[in-house]
Amino acid sequence: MSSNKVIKAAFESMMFTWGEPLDVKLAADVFGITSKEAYDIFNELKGEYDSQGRGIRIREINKAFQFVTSPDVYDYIERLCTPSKQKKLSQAALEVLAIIAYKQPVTRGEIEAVRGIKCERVLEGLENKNLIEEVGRSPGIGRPILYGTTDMFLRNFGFTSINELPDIDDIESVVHEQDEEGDSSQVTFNLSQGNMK
Amino acid sequence: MSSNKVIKAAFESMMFTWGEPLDVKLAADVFGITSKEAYDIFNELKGEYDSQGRGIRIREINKAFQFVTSPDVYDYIERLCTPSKQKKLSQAALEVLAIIAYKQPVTRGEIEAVRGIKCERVLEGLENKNLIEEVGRSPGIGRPILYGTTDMFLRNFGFTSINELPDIDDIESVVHEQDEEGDSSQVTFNLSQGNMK
Amino acid sequence: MVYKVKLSTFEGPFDLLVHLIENARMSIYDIKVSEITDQYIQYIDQMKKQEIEVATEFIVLAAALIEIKSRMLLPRTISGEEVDELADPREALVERILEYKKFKNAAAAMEEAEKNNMRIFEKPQEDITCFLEKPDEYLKMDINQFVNSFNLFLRRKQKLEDIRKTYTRLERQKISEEQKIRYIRALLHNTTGGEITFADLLREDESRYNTAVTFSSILEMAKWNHIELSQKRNFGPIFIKAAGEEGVNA
Repeated sequence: MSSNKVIKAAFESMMFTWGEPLDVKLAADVFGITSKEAYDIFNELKGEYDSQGRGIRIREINKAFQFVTSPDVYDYIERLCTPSKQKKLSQAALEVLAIIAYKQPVTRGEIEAVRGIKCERVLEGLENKNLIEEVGRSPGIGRPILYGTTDMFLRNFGFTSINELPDIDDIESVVHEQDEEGDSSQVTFNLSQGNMK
Repeated sequence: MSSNKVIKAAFESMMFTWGEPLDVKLAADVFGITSKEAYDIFNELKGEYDSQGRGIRIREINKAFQFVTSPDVYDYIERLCTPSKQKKLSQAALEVLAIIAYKQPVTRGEIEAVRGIKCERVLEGLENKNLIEEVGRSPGIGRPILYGTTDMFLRNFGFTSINELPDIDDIESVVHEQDEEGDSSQVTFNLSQGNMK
Repeated sequence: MVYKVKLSTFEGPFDLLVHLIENARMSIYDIKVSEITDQYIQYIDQMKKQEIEVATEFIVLAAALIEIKSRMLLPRTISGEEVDELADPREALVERILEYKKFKNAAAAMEEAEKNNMRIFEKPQEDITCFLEKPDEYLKMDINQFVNSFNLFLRRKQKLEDIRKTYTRLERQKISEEQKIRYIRALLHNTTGGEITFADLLREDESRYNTAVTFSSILEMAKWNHIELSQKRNFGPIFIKAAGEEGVNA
């Protein structure tokens, strides 16, 4: 049986080599330990990096762990280079994604009922970005497709698991501050009532 | 002026993002410090990783620094990254293996008598796969090799002893008849006409 | 009063409606339907004027608003009994607006999460091709599969044995030594000169079994002095001749 220290060192280099989130089960198998044991060791390691305020951190995505840079030192990385970034999602895509994230598994009909507008193309776009996926069929008429979010969604939004999404009923207060900021950045084409006649 | 701790954290994430060896001069410029100062900080950081016995280390290549995995944990990385391929035994190999498992120790002649077909190559294959091994010599004519199953064979099924193999009732009867048949077919008519006068 | 309306593409009819309500600083729970409906229709007209394609869904909500507006004009309570049935016509609308707002807020929170997440970077996977080229081969052996395949083999073997046993029995029944002796005796009797060769007896069936039975039969007959055997040289033909009285009688 390998010592805790050896396993931690191995997990570090395994995560580094793997790049992608490293599945706990996969890592556990290398040592012949249980997933639960491996999970605890990963979390211990993650805690060490956090408490030491390191420039690289460990993040969890749905029972998988990955080395990433600390957001605290973003400015320095940006000064060094311009790493390629994912494109931000459109407002429509964000709304549809939010409905899926909170209501999953959910049909297209249910999503459209909330927004009052069709969303076929938005769904297609989100599926192509691998942020949502079909998770089954509803037992209802026509057996419509049920959608759910993917691990890529968690990864792109920095959520550990779907349970970690902010409580939807508490969001309002958080968002109100946001809204003001949002308004200014959204300025597009301001019509006064006079113009509209 | 940034604190030593912040610079170290930034260097970590810069090396991580950069991938290639990060030039000391380049890193120094981000903070507006001298290359000498940056070099010292890199070396300090490198020392920390070494002394803590981490799974990732910092290596210097001609005034440039880079994160690499520790050679101490190479075996684990190898185990993680090496894909495994499942191989299945052929029907012939399974049969021969079963005969050996249930009748061991057994000679090739006895196996061939049961199967009615030669099995030299199959035996070779099973031996190469470390599923069977020579366990001695029969006292019979020509002192033929006796075969038995290996620990590897038991491990494959998670057995600790050969007695854990499931019972097969008919095996004795079938194999027994086989033996008699073999005997009778061997009777040859040894009288030459010359002997008869 | 002068107020501003953003002429941007709204994410849907509810997005526009929520915007108008918030802009007018109205309580969602007490929407001035008449005022909002007018503004909503004005906005759509404006979009049309600007040659922005207006999705049908916007028109559908406009119609719904007009309907609510007209129902609001009806007296709310006629008699005490019917109060329940004549609930606030805005109720369903308010519910939908609240539901939409909930997810609009969630989307905003997610946008923030996305923005924060963009401040961190992953690294690509290291080059692991050297490991991929030599996969670990391991044997997939299932005990049931192992036993099943052996049982299958046993059954096949058993069947083969049964067939072989029947076949052997039939052959043995066909020619016994007694039958053979009777046959040889008859043959000698019907042969002029009363002499035949061993080869003559095998002309019809040269199988090992027949050869053995025939041979042991003539030995048996020789033992009882029923025939005489002679061979002129090693490996030469064996001559069989009826002996003694029997031969003479024949």
